[in-house]
Amino acid sequence: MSQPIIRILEPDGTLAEGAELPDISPKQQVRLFRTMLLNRRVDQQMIRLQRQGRIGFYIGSIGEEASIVGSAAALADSDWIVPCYRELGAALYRGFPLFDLFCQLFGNARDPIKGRQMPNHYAIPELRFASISSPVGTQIPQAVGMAMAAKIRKVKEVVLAYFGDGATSQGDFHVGANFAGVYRAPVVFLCRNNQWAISVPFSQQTASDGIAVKAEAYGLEGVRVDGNDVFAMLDQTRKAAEKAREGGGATLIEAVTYRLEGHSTSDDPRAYRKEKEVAYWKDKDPLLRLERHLIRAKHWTEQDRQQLDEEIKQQIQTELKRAERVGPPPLESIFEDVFDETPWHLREQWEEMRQLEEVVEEKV
Amino acid sequence: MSQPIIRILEPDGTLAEGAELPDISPKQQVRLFRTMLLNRRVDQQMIRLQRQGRIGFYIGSIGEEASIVGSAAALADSDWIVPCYRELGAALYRGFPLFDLFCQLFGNARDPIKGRQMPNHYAIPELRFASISSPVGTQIPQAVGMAMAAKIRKVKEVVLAYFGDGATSQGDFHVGANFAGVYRAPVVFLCRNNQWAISVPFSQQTASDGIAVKAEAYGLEGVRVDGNDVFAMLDQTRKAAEKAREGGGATLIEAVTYRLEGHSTSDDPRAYRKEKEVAYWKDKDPLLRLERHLIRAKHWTEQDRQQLDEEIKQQIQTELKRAERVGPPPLESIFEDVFDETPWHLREQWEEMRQLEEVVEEKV
Amino acid sequence: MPVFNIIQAVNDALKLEMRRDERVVVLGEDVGKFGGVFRATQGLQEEFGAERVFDTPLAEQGIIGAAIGMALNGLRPVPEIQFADFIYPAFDQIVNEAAKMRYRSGGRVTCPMVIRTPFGGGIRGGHYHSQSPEAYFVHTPGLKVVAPSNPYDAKGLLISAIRDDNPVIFMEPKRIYRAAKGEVPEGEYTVELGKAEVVRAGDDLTLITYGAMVPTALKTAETAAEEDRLSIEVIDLRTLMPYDLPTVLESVRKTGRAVIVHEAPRTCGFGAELAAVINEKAMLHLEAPVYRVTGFDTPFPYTLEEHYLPNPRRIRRAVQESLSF
Amino acid sequence: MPVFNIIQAVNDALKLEMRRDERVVVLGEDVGKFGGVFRATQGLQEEFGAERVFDTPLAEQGIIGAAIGMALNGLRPVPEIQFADFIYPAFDQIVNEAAKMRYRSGGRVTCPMVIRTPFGGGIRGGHYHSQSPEAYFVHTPGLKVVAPSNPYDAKGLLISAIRDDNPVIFMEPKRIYRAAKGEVPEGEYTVELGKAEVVRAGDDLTLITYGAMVPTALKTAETAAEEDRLSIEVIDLRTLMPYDLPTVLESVRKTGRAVIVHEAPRTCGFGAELAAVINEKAMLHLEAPVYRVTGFDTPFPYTLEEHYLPNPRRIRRAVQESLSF
Ligand SMILES: Cc1ncc(C[n+]2csc(CCOP(=O)(O)OP(=O)(O)O)c2C)c(N)n1
Ligand SMILES: Cc1ncc(C[n+]2csc(CCOP(=O)(O)OP(=O)(O)O)c2C)c(N)n1
Ligand SMILES: [Mg+2]
Ligand SMILES: [Mg+2]
Repeated sequence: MSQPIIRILEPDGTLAEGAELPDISPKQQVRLFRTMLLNRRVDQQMIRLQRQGRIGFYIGSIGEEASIVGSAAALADSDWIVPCYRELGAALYRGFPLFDLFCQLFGNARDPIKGRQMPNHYAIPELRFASISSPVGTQIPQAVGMAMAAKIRKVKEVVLAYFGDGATSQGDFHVGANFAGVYRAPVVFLCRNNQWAISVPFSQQTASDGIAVKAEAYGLEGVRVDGNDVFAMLDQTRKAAEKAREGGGATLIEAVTYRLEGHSTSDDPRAYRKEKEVAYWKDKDPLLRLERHLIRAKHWTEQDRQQLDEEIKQQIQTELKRAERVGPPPLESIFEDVFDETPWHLREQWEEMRQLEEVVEEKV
Repeated sequence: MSQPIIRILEPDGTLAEGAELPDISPKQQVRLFRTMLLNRRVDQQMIRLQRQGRIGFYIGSIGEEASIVGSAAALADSDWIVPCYRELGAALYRGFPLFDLFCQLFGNARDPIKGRQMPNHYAIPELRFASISSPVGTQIPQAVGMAMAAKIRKVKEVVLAYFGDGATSQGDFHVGANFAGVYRAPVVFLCRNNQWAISVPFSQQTASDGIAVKAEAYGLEGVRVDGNDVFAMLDQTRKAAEKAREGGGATLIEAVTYRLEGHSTSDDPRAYRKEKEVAYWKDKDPLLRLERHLIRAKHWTEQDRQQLDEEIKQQIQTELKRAERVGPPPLESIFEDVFDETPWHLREQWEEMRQLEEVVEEKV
Repeated sequence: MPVFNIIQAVNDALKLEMRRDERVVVLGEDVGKFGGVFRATQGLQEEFGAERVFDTPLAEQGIIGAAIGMALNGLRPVPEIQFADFIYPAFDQIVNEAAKMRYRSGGRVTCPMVIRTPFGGGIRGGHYHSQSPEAYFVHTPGLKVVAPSNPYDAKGLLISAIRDDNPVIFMEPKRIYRAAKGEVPEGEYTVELGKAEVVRAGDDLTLITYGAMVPTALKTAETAAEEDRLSIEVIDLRTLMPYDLPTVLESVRKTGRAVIVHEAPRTCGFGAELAAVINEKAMLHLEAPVYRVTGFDTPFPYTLEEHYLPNPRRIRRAVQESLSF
Repeated sequence: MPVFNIIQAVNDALKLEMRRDERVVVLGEDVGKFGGVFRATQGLQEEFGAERVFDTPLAEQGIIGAAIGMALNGLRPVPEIQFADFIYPAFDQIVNEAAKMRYRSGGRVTCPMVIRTPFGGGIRGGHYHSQSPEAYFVHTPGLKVVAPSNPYDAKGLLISAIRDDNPVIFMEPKRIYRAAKGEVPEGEYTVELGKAEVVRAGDDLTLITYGAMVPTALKTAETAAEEDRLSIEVIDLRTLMPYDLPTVLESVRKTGRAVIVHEAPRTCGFGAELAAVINEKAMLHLEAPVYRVTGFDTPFPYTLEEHYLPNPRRIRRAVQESLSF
């Protein structure tokens, strides 16, 4: 039967009864909020950009920021983040430069991944943030393997693997969780149960009573957390990460949250879900909840907020301008990085293209 | 935490305390024993044959007969059996002719599957016994699909899917069980937990406390049964099948049993497990247990047993002789059944071979 | 006659076959209430109910595994894989199970099903929304592989595929899902599997292609005719397994020159088989080597996809090479 | 020099590399205490411990998924897939993840790993213990594909593969695992990836093959020499991606005739690519079409496997056709 949902902050920002704040400084609390707001504003702005045809696609996390930023904040910098495609907040928390992000969204010459993948599929190894893939669930056994490697190499790294409720239906979730149990790998599974997999509601995704109950099938601990409560997410992820670090094995955290917008800019959720349901969750907005707490706790004021809004707006504008000016990657880049060295057949194919290049150039 | 193991007969053949026999006539009880003994004798004889080089390979079920025959006996003839590769007992219970079996083992011209697959990979659609595949676990989602089809077609068929403990690690187990939960498919999952997957012990296969506990991850019922107790297997499978038939959905039955011999004739288990462990399980031999009960209940005598041994010996000898006389399938059969009709490229390839045929023939 | 695009043609074929044969069921991610991310199954659940048209959990290996089981127990499932790029979790079920079911059972068990999946690039889909995996399936004995290039064929071929008793991979050219419009007869009709179509007659050279590259090849042939008075024959294969060798050979024997065009990477792509067979069977008619204009042997790029995909310019260059050989 | 068979050579290579580089780990079904169903990993767990040599749960997609993760976090995993026929559950992890990791990350993330797997027929393994899936991987950009035919190459190529910074599919010819014996130097040495070997020189025709078909091709060449005074050159490709085109072209330009031999089904097999490329690049040197002697386009049969597999008789016939063209 289903597990209770762990909560620290109520939607109105007051402490849940019997709950206490995790050990976190006011400064840290504000950092969480700043990251969540930045995440929200970037998402909103990029969705506009896509509508204007300035980027081809965008996938955001509006409504799920607390589950992402709160969990990422629980890690040490030496720990790994293995994202799905909706965890921009985790990257921003680690300091992912907006310029790099925007260049990736444009797929331009300054895109760190050379314009190879769709928007939102960046890779930030320098921040221990893994390469993002589209196929749902593939990162899960990979994250477990990374954790197994940490254990074999006797370094105390923890791996935090993000995925959605739909991903738990994949074979990759199953084998990943099973390997984690067998090898007691230092991994934390963070399932953002945002209730939908594009148009498929959670009730059609599985007959289990939530996600956390699936942990027992692998000899893992499972916990259910209010995913719109950044403190509860921080606290539970910390506990899971420390347990993993100390050799206690993996935990499956179910963050109960909601995807307030469409699946991506390609989606129109009105085709499959009710406004009432969306409105119900809008009231639980994780940013409102945290801000109410900060104001009540006197860590934050209306003024601070206005300042921050302005700051973020400027920052986005500036970086966007810079990024939008950059041209496309060079044609030759098509043939790089297939292997460490470019074999004869790819050199030959590049030659073929080079001969057409000048003609081609104008088409860019 | 692990579930209790359901048992009706104690190893000594007495009733387990508080337990009562399922509704089954003495005649039926004897039929179970006859099938199990036939299964045992065929296995023993075929293993000898393989050692003599008369067949290329064999995989048997010595020690697991009760889990297989008991569960198969719980079905109606209109129900489907979807085997892994170790369920000869289920086929024999349904009347699979030894001659067909032996022809399949020889892969000869009378082999119903035309010598296409390794020994033990028969298909008996006329007995609603599915085609056997080697890849572990693939039959599980297929069995669920068959059950979904029965539901869609509104026929009251139940599907019994067999697999081993190792198979539960596959993605196919996960997706099959999850689909079964979501669609309330009339399927019974029968996992023969025989403690080993070739050389890998169950403790290395998963960190869960047994197999039955995995059911909750899919919203299914899970039960743990003494797999060497044919009555407990019959009883629990009946309950699961009737529940499925009435729309109650799927059940995951864990049959706790043991593989007494090598994985197959290619395997030498002494390389990875202790004689002590094997001896411990030999004492729990499912045939001994049932026979002790039958004798105590006066349904069976020493004499009956001698007669049956003789009968089976004769039957095996006769059918084996007949089967061993049959020659190989015709060369042309290589090109049949790839599609319903043979396309140009296969007709062309057959032509190529036909021209060499006479030369080739002698090599057969 | 109504003018349909390929989505509408596919949708129409599904509707007609579901009306005609109650064994036909449709399953996949988002195919139910939502009608599919490309809307190809729109309206089906309303008409046929959630028992015959339903969403699945997010698991391709489950979709195909379950579909195989349905085929084994009296239905004719038409599972959708949302993008061909996501078919690989089901690869084992497709190549080891569906493809081999008939053979391994001595012809006693069959597996009639049609796996619909959109393939190919040109929609800014990057690595994972652009792939053309047809060669994997053509190389797998026991599968038929179909790839229409226009609404008329899409409807007729899909109806044939659903009525076919073998597992069929039905690859839909998503780049031209809506762009390719044409008159489509109302009601049932079939286009025979295994038959190519000469979509443009010519004498100087044969362009052989399929799917979304057919319009590209035709455009190339037209400009080549205008600009250089070249007479290029264009063959739309339509079915890749079994493919229509007689039509290919007849054309190549006539023109003496062939260029093969496909989006998939070159090495071991379907073009390799065509080139090998043409050389085996028509060598003495060839006045130049058979050239291939294909996607490069790299993963599918995002920003530069239009340079990755074969375009008229690249095809023209290959045509020139062939002619000036 | 010690005489090893291929199993021993593989085992020796794994031992040496594990001693030399502690990042090398071995995982797979039954590879630990048992030492692998073909004994290729025998003794490794004793020497290197269960942390570096371990059994996995029965899940190929887990084995490869986890191995990729290990490669991403500082190790050099050498996972074993017990039979190539069972690699498909891991197909998505291999083709969508391992193969694309470097490219999709702009070269910032690499995935060095070697997937060892026995392939090919001839051991009475039927459908599921006989397959030759190399073409699937050769068609997938980002993977190297290696297939040795003798103990010396097996050891040298495996050491090179383990030191290579790309994902490598290392296909071991199980039919000759024990039958192929030869002198193998003690200690480390490498055989460069991407280089073929002319294992028999000749002037009349070139036989191109790899893996377990190399001895078959050699036998054919020998009898053809004895019986018909034919001088046949035999090329062992050793690496299929990237393959050694210069060596192939040099030979074919010399002999003017080529026959390709492999066990995998013909259509879209690796032989198709070779035939296509030879025709593209050496057409004017060809005195006959490039012929292919391959497995048939059917699933792999059990009883009749010796008729399914290319044998000297079938190869001779193709040689005759080429010579009498
Ligand atoms: C293997 C695979 N199948 C299908 C898709 C198409 N697809 C992209 S996201 C998505 C839904 C994912 O839902 P969930 O796992 O709940 O994550 P969420 O998007 O809700 O965060 C689907 C079906 C895919 N990317 N990969
Ligand atoms: C996909 C796949 N991987 C590996 C194998 C090789 N193999 C055959 S049986 C087996 C062990 C199966 O163990 P289990 O599922 O417990 O069934 P049991 O044999 O014990 O009845 C393995 C690894 C296979 N047949 N298929
Ligand atoms: Mg979701
Ligand atoms: Mg077992």
